[in-house]
Amino acid sequence: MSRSKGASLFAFCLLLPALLYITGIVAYPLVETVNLSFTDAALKPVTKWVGWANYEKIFNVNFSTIIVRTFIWTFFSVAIKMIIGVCAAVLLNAALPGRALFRILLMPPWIVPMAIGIFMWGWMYNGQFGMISGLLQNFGITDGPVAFLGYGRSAFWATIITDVWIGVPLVTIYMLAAIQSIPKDLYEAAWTDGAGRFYRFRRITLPMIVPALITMSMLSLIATFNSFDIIWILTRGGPSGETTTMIIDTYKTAIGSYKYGEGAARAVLICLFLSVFCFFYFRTVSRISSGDIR
Amino acid sequence: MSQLVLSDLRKSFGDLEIIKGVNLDVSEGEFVVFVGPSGCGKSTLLRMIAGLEDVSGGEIVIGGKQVKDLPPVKRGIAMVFQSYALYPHMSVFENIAFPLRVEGLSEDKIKERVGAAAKVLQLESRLQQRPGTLSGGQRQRVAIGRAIVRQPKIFLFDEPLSNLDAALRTEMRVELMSLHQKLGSTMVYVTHDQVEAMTMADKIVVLNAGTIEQIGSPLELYHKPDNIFVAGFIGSPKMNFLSGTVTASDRGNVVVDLGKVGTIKLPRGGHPDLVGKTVTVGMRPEHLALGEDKFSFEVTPGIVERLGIHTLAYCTLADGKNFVALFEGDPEINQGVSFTVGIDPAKCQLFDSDGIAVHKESQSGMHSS
Amino acid sequence: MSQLVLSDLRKSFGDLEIIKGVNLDVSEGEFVVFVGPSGCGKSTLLRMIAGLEDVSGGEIVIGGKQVKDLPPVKRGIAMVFQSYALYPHMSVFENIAFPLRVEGLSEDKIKERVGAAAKVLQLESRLQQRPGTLSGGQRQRVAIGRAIVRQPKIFLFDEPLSNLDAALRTEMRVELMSLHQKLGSTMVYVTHDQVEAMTMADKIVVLNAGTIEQIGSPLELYHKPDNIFVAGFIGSPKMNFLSGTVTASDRGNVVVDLGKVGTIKLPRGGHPDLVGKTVTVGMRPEHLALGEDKFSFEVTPGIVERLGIHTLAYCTLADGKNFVALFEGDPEINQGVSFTVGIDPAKCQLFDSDGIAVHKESQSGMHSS
Amino acid sequence: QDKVITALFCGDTMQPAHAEFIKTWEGNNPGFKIQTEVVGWDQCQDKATTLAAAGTPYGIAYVGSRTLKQFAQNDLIVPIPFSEDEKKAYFPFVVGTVTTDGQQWGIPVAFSTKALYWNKDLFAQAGLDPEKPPLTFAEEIAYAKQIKEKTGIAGFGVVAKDYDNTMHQFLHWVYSNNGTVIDDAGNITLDSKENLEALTALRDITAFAEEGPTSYEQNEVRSIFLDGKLGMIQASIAAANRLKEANKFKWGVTNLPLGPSAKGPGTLLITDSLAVFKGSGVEEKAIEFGKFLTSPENQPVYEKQEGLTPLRPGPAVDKMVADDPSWKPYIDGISFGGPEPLFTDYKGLQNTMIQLVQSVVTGTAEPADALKKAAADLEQYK
Amino acid sequence: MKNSKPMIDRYTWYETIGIYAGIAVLMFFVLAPFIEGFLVSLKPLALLFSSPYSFWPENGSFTAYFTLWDRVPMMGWYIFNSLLLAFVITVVVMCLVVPAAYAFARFEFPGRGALLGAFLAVNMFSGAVLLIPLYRLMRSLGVLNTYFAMIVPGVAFLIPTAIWLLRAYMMRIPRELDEAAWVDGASRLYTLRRVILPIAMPGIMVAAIATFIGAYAQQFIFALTFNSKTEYMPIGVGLFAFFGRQEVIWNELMAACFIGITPALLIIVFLQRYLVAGLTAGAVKQ
Ligand SMILES: Nc1ncnc2c1ncn2[C@@H]1O[C@H](COP(=O)(O)OP(=O)(O)OP(=O)(O)O)[C@@H](O)[C@H]1O
Ligand SMILES: Nc1ncnc2c1ncn2[C@@H]1O[C@H](COP(=O)(O)OP(=O)(O)OP(=O)(O)O)[C@@H](O)[C@H]1O
Ligand SMILES: [Mg+2]
Ligand SMILES: [Mg+2]
Repeated sequence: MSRSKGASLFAFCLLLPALLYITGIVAYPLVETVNLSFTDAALKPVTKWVGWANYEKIFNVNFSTIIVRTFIWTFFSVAIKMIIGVCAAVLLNAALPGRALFRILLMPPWIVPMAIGIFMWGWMYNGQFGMISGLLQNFGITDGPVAFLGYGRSAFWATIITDVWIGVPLVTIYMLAAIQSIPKDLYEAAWTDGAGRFYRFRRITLPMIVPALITMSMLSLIATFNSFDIIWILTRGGPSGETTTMIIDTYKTAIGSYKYGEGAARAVLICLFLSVFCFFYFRTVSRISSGDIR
Repeated sequence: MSQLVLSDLRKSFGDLEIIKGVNLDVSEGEFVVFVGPSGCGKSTLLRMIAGLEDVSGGEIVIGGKQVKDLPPVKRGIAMVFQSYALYPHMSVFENIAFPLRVEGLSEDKIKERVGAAAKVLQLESRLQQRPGTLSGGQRQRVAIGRAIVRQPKIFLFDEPLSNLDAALRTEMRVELMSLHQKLGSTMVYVTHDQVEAMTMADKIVVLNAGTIEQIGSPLELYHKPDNIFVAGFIGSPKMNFLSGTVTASDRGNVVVDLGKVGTIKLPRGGHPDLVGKTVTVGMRPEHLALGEDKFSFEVTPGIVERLGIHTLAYCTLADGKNFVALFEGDPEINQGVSFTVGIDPAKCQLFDSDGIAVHKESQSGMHSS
Repeated sequence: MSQLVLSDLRKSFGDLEIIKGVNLDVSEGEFVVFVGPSGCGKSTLLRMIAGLEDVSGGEIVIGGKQVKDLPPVKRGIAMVFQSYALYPHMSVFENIAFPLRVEGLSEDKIKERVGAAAKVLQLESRLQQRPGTLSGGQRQRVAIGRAIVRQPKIFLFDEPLSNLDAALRTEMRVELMSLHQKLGSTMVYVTHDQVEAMTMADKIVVLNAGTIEQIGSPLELYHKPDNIFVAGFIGSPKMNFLSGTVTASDRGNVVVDLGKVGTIKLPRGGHPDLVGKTVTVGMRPEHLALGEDKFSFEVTPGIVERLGIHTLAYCTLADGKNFVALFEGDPEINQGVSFTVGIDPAKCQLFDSDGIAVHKESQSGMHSS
Repeated sequence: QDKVITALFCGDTMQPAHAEFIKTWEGNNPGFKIQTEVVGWDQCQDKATTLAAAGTPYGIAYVGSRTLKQFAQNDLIVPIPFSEDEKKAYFPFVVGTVTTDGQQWGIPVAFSTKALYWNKDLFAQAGLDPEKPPLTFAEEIAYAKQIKEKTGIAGFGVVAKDYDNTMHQFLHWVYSNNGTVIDDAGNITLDSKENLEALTALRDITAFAEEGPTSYEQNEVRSIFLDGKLGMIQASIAAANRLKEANKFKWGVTNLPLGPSAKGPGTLLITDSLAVFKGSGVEEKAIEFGKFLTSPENQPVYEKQEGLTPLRPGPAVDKMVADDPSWKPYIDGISFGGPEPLFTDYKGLQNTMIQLVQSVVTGTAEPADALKKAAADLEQYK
Repeated sequence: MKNSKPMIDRYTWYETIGIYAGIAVLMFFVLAPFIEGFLVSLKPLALLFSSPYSFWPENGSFTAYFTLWDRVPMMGWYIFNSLLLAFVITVVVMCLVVPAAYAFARFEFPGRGALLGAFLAVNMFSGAVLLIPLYRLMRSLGVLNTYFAMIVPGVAFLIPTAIWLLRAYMMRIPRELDEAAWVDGASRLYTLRRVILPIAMPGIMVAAIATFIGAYAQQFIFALTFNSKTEYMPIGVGLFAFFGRQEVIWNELMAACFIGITPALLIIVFLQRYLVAGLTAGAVKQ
């Protein structure tokens, strides 16, 4: 379609409602937050401009550990979500009886109020009564209870798994929709050429859903980076801070200790990190053309 | 040896029967062309042979083996899709290389084979483009490329040259034929191009509404069509059909009264039963010549199309019916000015009231379906 | 009056210039056919006229109005896409009715118009199906239907009949021509079918690699091609080209030494400058006849294709070059058995070393691009 | 037009007792209306704070007393004047939980104390006298050890998750060894001999505690106990109710065992209060209303409904203990209890204390070093 | 009985087993916590947890499913409110998002990338941090303690995800379809409505479901802070009523939770059939 002015104008008109809405509702709080990050805002009614002090303070503490931990946590969570999501989409796309039912059964983790789902995982991880520890003992894999949330390493992975659990349904149904829009004759052509199911998946399905995968992984990345409830409810960032991510740290500062200024500074930092990261991610990933996937 | 045998093959979509019992026997190395009106089931039949469409009834035997439940690759076939089915995310190179990669050939081998195919298909300068940026003809060539890099036992082509220009088309035709000779592979080819059908086929299969009307060599179909449908379908421009009544049948001749056009004596022996029946006489436009012949009649040209190589005259007969005549070169005929044309009755076709051909040696029962 | 004027139209995709300055003048009611090799830019040009592709340079004027920045509907055009572009979620009926619904016609009107189109296109029994369940030819017909229910000033057709069988194709051709006459609308038509181009066009535009090689009536292009490209492109089978050297030019004749094939005297006056130059002599396969003529030479047939209506012989010349000859009917020639063919030198074409035609009345500078 | 006092309560629904008192109060004070809002326990505190920070505070809100100092320092709440008589009517230290800088900042409304539960069946199984609970840290550790070794079941429930009650449970040890965290003058007294003894004892008993104590908070530990998989726990009165309900094994409840430096039974005193926010325009009346709700006549009704430790002594309390001896250690402990320390940044305090406990429990730090470090860290949160 | 599936869709026995095994593992992963939760809902409070681990509780009963209505009598209302809020939010979001996603997917205009990024940036700030300024905004809009207090911010924070999801989907629709409609004189809006919308339906459904669930299950903080009226509370907040002073009424909470997700699940069952395949079949030659 020609790139005329009319088209641009029309596009703007289409965008306008959403844009106005977002600006109307979110812009002010965003600006306010950035503003706050330069003040010593806390519970007290009067606030004072403190310049970069809040930011300097952040870097005084062991912030770099937290950043690195956050990125590792996010990376694994998103990666696992994507892998499981794509696999699940493929499984649930198979023309076998019962798939409609399974598609429905996939949804509950997503529908259940997040906090409740996390509590249920908390019980699962419970060393004394939890299903995991219980089954491990029943099958004789461990000879005593294992408290998964009691040790830094296992708590780290336990929180990731719970995050994956909550995120998988969305990824799956989105990938399912993407897979379903691939023209059937491509598979037929590949099949006639002798490509097996897995080869077809690798050379057709996967590259064809790459755009959807990029979008989903980025949305997921942002959500995961800011994933708060899971860690908060399961471990509160513990034990010994081993699951404290940036958002947990921010929450502890802003809401927990009512240091709104410092909290806002952390929030702004998160946004900055994410923006830069997403920018480069999108750039590099989109540049890897999907046809190169073998 | 029979390479491909279809027996009583049937296919329904829901309640709709699309393929209604097809029997066909293709020998090894044969070049078989399917022709038939749009929507008659050519692609469906091809897809059934390929294994892309499940079979509602009947058998498919390839190389002596029942293949109804085998996947395409086990049937040893390669296919060019009517819809091309190119992989939009892969370059032209990768599209063509796809079957080779499936086979697991080495990178060098792949480069070589794809390069060779691209050269034949004149796609060398396009190898790095994506299908989305190709012209219609280029896409079609990529689809052909993908089929020919593999060297299977049976090729299935679904209108592979329909988007190419005449020159390239001729070239590709020759290429495919030489490929056919070189590989000795069996080819099943769908086309609606008369020239392709006539020049390439060892055997033409004329399909109509899901059934086979006739199977035969090109010239057999041209000269001895089994029925009106085949007669009308093979040959372009289409055969003229004039209906008349048989007035006599003697001495190896059938006399047909064509009304105002005249009375023609066709060399057909032993058909006393036809006397009094309504029949149809077929005359190919290209069999007419200007001036008198054994049978002559007057026509009035309407539109005259001059194609250089020959001239088409869309005429009306004395009884007002339409009639098409084709003359060599660029003769002096003008719209509205009647003239006489002649034809050798030996070249005319005769069909009985059911549309079945009445052949010279009384082979009227020979049609196959 | 000029209905559509393209001046110096250009289009680039990235760095690649695809349309390299096209000038064209189409009168109202004219039937213009674009031909050219696959990938030469026909579809792109059509899409530019339609307003689907933005213009990199030059002008498009429709009905005296600069339309470069107008949307398609304001240009008064309808288009059939090479790729069909059917709406997959709508029935055939709704697909065809779409432009009418856009216009806001009444339900009755729509039913009537769609019904009429469906009848012409033989789609009546398919109206409730979705495009996904149609055959290739049926899809193409739906696409045509969508264009013809609207009655715009300009029709743009991109290879609209390429997936149809010969019979239906002829029928549709006639339909489109009568539509053309009835509506008096201008039609721009892309095809690679020689017959379509020759029979339908008032004016053929030969494109090659983004430039116009020649514009002219069908017979003009056939008889007086401006250059080797056009000569080779128009006409099927392709013209034979024999290269030789001019040895003399006198008394209205040019004498060309064709090496082992012989020496031919072509009626071309006043070209003393050609003497000593390398030239190409073109002979159309259909202009050859068995036996002696003013210029005769020996050929050895390789493959002989018998199409019924005529016979093609793929031969080799005395110097080993390939040569194609076409003969009426079914003559007695056999692979490997040499025979003599003759041609009237007046029917031969002559091209100078740049491939530009040397015409009889020395119009060698007449080509248009 | 009536003047409206907005009041935030925590829980699922309005307590019937409170609802009734409100009606009475509104009857007594024409022209004023109490507009109540009930928010679930988990979110109650945050909501009160958010609204105060956003500039539309509640008139009066139910908060944990530990937050009072922070609210006060940020000038969000008004001091509550208490007469000497009023103060005296409470159990000792109760008023202390709402006092900073010599002023009271909240009206105590709920009170809880802690005691030691032991599983008599397990004691018997381990060869201990089921009727003889441990009285000292040393006994507590020894019993735990014996239970663990004889039965394979953990002897004591250690709470060490990243939850506020990890600090509380540590404070049990501190207060039952006469320790303090901060003195009246505002000096950090964490790094003391008493506290070192308490922390060391906690470290020692961890060896016989359930697996992975850093993954359990107080209620989860209680669940293990209820399941019969722990010898002893330190818990609130609610555990007694649960034990009666479950009725799985024989159990007892007693005072928290004492440390070597203890002067008498000690426990942690936690109170919740009604805080009156500044800027609502009806502060006076709100104070009045708060005092009415918690008056010596009304409060016991509420406490009874909720099963809370009484705020004030009296004949009713004596009767309660007589009826249900489980109450005894809870009332006894009050006299030697200590409050949650009041800090400007109580979350900072909490985090430091959790860090302290976790580092010792997981064995990553020696008690003495950990205490030193924590004491230093605490300075910034005073 | 003949297998009428096209052969490409047929599976060998080991593929079938493999797929079902994969699905079984997946389903176990997805549903295991619910088993745990369901067990809790059956147990009396004092015996919530017991070891050794067993799938079926010793003295389970469904009493919690009845008693919860006494403890939280408004439960039905909460569910209704949740559905209402989620529905309204979804409708508003889709109205705003569909045109915007179309614009992003199809048109080149200055600042497109930046705008797209800006939408994303909204999601980069966590809601908790924005809470206080948002509260002030809601107050000045005068919508505190109404349904709008939950709808207005809910919509804003669900827009970005929906736009991105839908944009990626719409980019896959062949451009020729727009072009054909455009040539036929359809206005861009008409094209959007008659051509793009129906074809993008699976994508729209995904976006709508995502929005619906986001509003139904995950947006809890706005409802908590911006609304104080019990009669407007959604289920997410309502469930917190089971969190007592020292005790959480786990069995009733879980029971309430299972009751609460049922309506949303039913709605998804209904919407799920719009996620069907093959909508672009036969549209264009490849
Ligand atoms: N988006 C694009 N980017 C780059 N090259 C393109 C793009 N679109 C078309 N081309 C190239 O432009 C040339 C002209 O394409 P066009 O479709 O106009 O050819 P055509 O004459 O219609 O050919 P055909 O007869 O095969 O349909 C082709 O070589 C094609 O590869
Ligand atoms: N899935 C389907 N459901 C219903 N009818 C179908 C389906 N697929 C094909 N058909 C119908 O079957 C008939 C045969 O289709 P097929 O594609 O084989 O025709 P064709 O001979 O290849 O025609 P063309 O020359 O136009 O490509 C057509 O009339 C078509 O409408
Ligand atoms: Mg077909
Ligand atoms: Mg084209």
